[in-house]
Amino acid sequence: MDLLEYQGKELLARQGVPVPNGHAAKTVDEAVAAAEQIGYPCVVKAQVQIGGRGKAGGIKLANNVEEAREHSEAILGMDIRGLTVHEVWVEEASDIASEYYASIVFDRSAKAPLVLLSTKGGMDIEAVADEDPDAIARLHVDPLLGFQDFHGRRLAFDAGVDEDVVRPIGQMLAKLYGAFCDEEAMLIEVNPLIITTDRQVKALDAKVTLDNNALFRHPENAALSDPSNEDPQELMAKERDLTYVKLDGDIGILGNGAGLVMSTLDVVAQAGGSPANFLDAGGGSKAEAITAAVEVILSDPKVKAVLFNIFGGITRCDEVAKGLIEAFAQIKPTVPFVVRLDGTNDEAGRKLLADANLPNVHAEATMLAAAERVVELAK
Amino acid sequence: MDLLEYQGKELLARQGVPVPNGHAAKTVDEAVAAAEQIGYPCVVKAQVQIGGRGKAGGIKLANNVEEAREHSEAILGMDIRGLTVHEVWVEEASDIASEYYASIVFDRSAKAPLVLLSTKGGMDIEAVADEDPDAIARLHVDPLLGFQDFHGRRLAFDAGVDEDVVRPIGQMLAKLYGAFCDEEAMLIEVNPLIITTDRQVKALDAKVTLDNNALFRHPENAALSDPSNEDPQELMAKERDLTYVKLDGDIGILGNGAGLVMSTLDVVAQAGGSPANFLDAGGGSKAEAITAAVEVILSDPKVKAVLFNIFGGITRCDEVAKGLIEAFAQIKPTVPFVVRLDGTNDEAGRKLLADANLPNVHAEATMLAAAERVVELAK
Amino acid sequence: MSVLVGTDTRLVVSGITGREGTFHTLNNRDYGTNVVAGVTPGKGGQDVEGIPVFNTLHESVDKAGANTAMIFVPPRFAADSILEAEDAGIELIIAITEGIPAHEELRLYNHIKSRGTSRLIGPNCPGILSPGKANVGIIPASFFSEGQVGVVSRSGTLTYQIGNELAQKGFGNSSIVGIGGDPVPGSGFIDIIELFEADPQTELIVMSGEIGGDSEEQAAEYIRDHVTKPVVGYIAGFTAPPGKQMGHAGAIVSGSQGTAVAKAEAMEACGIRVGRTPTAVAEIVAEQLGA
Amino acid sequence: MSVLVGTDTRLVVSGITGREGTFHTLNNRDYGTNVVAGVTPGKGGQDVEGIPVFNTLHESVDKAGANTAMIFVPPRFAADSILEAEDAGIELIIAITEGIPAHEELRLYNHIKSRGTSRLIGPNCPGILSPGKANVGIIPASFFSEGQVGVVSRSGTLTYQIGNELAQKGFGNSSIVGIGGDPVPGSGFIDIIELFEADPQTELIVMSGEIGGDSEEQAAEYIRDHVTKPVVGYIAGFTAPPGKQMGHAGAIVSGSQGTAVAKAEAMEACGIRVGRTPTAVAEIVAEQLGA
Repeated sequence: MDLLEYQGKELLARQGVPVPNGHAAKTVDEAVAAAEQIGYPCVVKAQVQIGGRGKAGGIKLANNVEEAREHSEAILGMDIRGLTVHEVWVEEASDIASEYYASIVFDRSAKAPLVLLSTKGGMDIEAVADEDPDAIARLHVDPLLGFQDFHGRRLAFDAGVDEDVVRPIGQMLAKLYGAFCDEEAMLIEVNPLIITTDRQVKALDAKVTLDNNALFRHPENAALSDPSNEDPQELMAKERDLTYVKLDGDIGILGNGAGLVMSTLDVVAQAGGSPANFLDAGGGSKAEAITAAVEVILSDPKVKAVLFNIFGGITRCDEVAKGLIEAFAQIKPTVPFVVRLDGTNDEAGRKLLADANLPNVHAEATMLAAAERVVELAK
Repeated sequence: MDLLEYQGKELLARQGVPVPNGHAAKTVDEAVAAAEQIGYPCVVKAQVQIGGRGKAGGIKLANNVEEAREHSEAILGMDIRGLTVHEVWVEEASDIASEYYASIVFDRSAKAPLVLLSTKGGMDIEAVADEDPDAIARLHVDPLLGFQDFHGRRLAFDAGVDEDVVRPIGQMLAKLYGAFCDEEAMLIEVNPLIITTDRQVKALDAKVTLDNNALFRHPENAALSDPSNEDPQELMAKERDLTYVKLDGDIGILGNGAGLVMSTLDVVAQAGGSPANFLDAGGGSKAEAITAAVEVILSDPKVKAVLFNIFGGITRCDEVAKGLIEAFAQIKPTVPFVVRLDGTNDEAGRKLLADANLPNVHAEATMLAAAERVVELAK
Repeated sequence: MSVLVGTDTRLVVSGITGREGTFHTLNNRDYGTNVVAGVTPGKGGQDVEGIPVFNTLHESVDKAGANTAMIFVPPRFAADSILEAEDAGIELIIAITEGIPAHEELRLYNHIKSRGTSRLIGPNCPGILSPGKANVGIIPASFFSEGQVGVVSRSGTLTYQIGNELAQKGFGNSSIVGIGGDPVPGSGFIDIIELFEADPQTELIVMSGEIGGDSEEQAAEYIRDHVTKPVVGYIAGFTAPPGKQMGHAGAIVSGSQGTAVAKAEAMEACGIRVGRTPTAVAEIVAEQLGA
Repeated sequence: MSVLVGTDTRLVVSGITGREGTFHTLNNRDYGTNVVAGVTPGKGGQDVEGIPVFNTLHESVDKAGANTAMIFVPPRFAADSILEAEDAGIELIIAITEGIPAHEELRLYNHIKSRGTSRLIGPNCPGILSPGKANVGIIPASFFSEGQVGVVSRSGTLTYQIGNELAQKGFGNSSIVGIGGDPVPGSGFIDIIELFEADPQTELIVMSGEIGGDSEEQAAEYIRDHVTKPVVGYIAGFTAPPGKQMGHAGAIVSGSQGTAVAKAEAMEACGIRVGRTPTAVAEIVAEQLGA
């Protein structure tokens, strides 16, 4: 789960990371009230989960109440690279002496958190990595040992931070690491990490990605979703506990298991078709989940045909068949379905489908044949 | 550092361990006020760092204000195995269904915390260990991994606790382990750990030993000393940052390094003498520390002669000589001193002493000769 | 021969009394797996259709001689159960549970590795099937027969698909190992390929990967340098758009690295033939084994 | 030959710019120890009488080739410095610092052991002297000469006393190793005795223990089973009253175990002769070596 900037900052502040004071606002009046409370100059920042907000005009400095209102009116509701701004974050302006970069990444390859620090902050870090890789200090932390003072010193000296902030930067990194572990994040990125003119170290931005599997332990984080920016189909799928990703094509796809669904997408694409979605009904799906999945797939008006590709293990094919029959009873789809059932209880499932004699449902014996058939039907 | 029962309970309570409500009191009036606030029945418990308080009459149940006053009067000021009771702890009486035993020990041999659990609580655990060793479940915890739920389950099942408290006992052990680590304890012992008639798990007693080396990180614990129960010489040494242990003999001993001092005690004893104390002036002692050490040693009126046994490494013999000369100037001792100086700057030290020509100070070249000489002089 | 599970397997199932735990335990036993114990705290002394239930995994080792554990408990208890199995000295731990938090997996991986006494497969994996010998997990065994192809895969159902395509060409399997698609699997491709290389029954290895991470690229280099047996690859996710999460937490495409195209190219650069569909994989296997 | 420190030693001193750090570093260098670097964060680029100072231990390895670290920083920073040395790949870490909290020592010991790449001596130890070759620590080297007796001891000054008694009988030392008297020393008697057993220069081993713990008893059994060279023992603390702490946190007598009498008897039961005074130790050594 990706957090908005202000949600990330609030999470970091809870962990003792210094951040500028600020308030979130959903309306112009709220934003102006926030600015009045914070004082001037203050900054009005669009809250959307995408980079390049500054260039798009989504971050503005307000020197008085008129400017606060003007900027809030301009930013709230604006479109930034396809996303509508529904919230702004109004924060005190900072006197910046230096802009650094710091992040902690869950490094799957090394099986350890990776801490990055650079004095080239405030810009695109991927560009820095390309042009001047030595400008980024990197260190893996043994997850059983945790972040030690020497990690902080080593990163600070390697990155070449100003001598007077070696220790404060180390303490900042220790707190970011603490937040990374305590909040079970997959990524914490602070760009820029600023040194103020009075030599304070603060997080001026925050990009935080949390582990969805750990949200049950963090109810305050679980409550932070940002439904306004999600696709309506994806939102509908999430409410039904389905793993659904919307794509651009016209063939709806349902399978069980992420690998098989990805493979199905590939085979459909190779057969000349264009998948409308990725939908993993998951392990051990019951009939109700299948019915809900059909509902989500068909809510996309572009879908011209649907492919069911099931290889049952923990999933039982008879449950899949029951779910499909129920979906037909409830939704009465008008597009053709191609169904391939193999694995646990496959014969029972096939018999249920055959007996139900659903309109415009075509059984196929193999994945390849099913993919070719659905591409044919979607034309 | 050993804590009194109530100090231990307050420490455990801070870590989330359930303990009965109570108040500490230093006077009868305070104790009665505490009892009135807690209600009846309540228990008045002598606070001394020694076992066998119950048998000695140091723990009494009070059913009303008269009994509270009577018991407080009896217990405050009483002598329990040589220690005077200066404080009582008044706590609510508990309805006890079962008495268990739990402890966490810093196991130097295994280099890991050792957790013990037994259903035979409320009695001398060493007797249980002798008579029925299987009645005590034992488990080492990997200090890098920490206490896991499975440790708690395994101890609870192995010890054979009542089935309905397997989970609460596991949670209690997890909290005791947390306290052990967070407070940097060397020992936490809860005997008895009680199950109340309404099936709550509580610590009815607490024996806590803290690591002196870690007290700098725990100012609230460092403030918990119990000077009333300490020997006046030991207190004086502590104020001067010296490691001093009072013994029963008449030969004062000062050395540098615990091992050498212990060895000196042994050699003096083998020569027929009886050491009055152990005093380790420590590594790198300066003259002032030596002067203070002489002061502490001579404050014990039993001392008839003093042995200085110094083998300088980090300690410099000239500093030791200077300290001794200064001590003679300040204190003008009347007992004989035997001085053996070897190691770093020994020649300079010996020369300083020779030049000072202190009265009744005898130089010896070896540890053995010095020991024999001091025994001779103390006769 | 086979790898990891076989006739020597003495299985204990953690979470045996749960609905899914019981169903798959009995499935595994019906297949011939030697299921010696189950564990559910508080249900010690009961049995599940004759399989004794203990309170702790340590008891299952002491009293029933378990040497392999299958973890079938809900995600918030699974890490503890895996640590318990490791502490009890169980050599092979197969964690089926899906949804264990990534930071717990990190701790599990590093702890088990630093101790060096147990091997963890999964979590979030379908288990291991050695056809004709033992099945530990949820792989539908009836689709597979004994044979010379070893399969290692990050995905569960995709493995069945590939196995099924191989079966249609007449090939059976030495073992089928699902390593799971989570961010930090207990064992990776290389760990399993090393076992297949040493296994006399295995003549060819099929390795099925997917987008995300770089374990396929690392395995490709390992194969080039250390494996003498033919290896055939498969990668799922050519159609996945960058940056979209496709169900497996591991399957996040980050920048240029980790795409299906990059992985397939890396494998081919190391001399591994990569089939673009499960059907194509089976065809390459048939070619290689000259069937 | 000698053990642990010698002519191959390339020493870095953590805390070189402190008063004691500078004093003993220069003492060690004067003795002939190859001191290649010092570390004090924030003083990188300076030097101490020609010894270059770096900001991190990693730099001292990369730029000066340090292979041995002496830790001379105050107790609240020492554990971090030891971990840094371990992380930097330094093989031998000698921690002089006294007063490190016991729980930190527990973590240090277990972390270093689980990684298996470094050896820690101390904390709270006088260091290691290999007469004629190198001195790392605070042992007053002028009292010792090269010879055939290896000494391992929990106590600092007591070690000098024993070495001095040996010198008076005409014996020199291969190496003198102070393992320190703290609750959790990084290396124990057994670790060092194993090295002396393998060291050709060492003909006899003197092991000096004290009350508390059971490391002398464990070492005695190890010696009985694995050591061919003669070993002479010493135990300090016969006069210590039970339950009193005698300066070393480790020297707490707990119950019947850990007393000087029990230790001496355990050693004698394993065939080790125990001297009751440092002088007696030297006499037994003279007897054993037939001098």
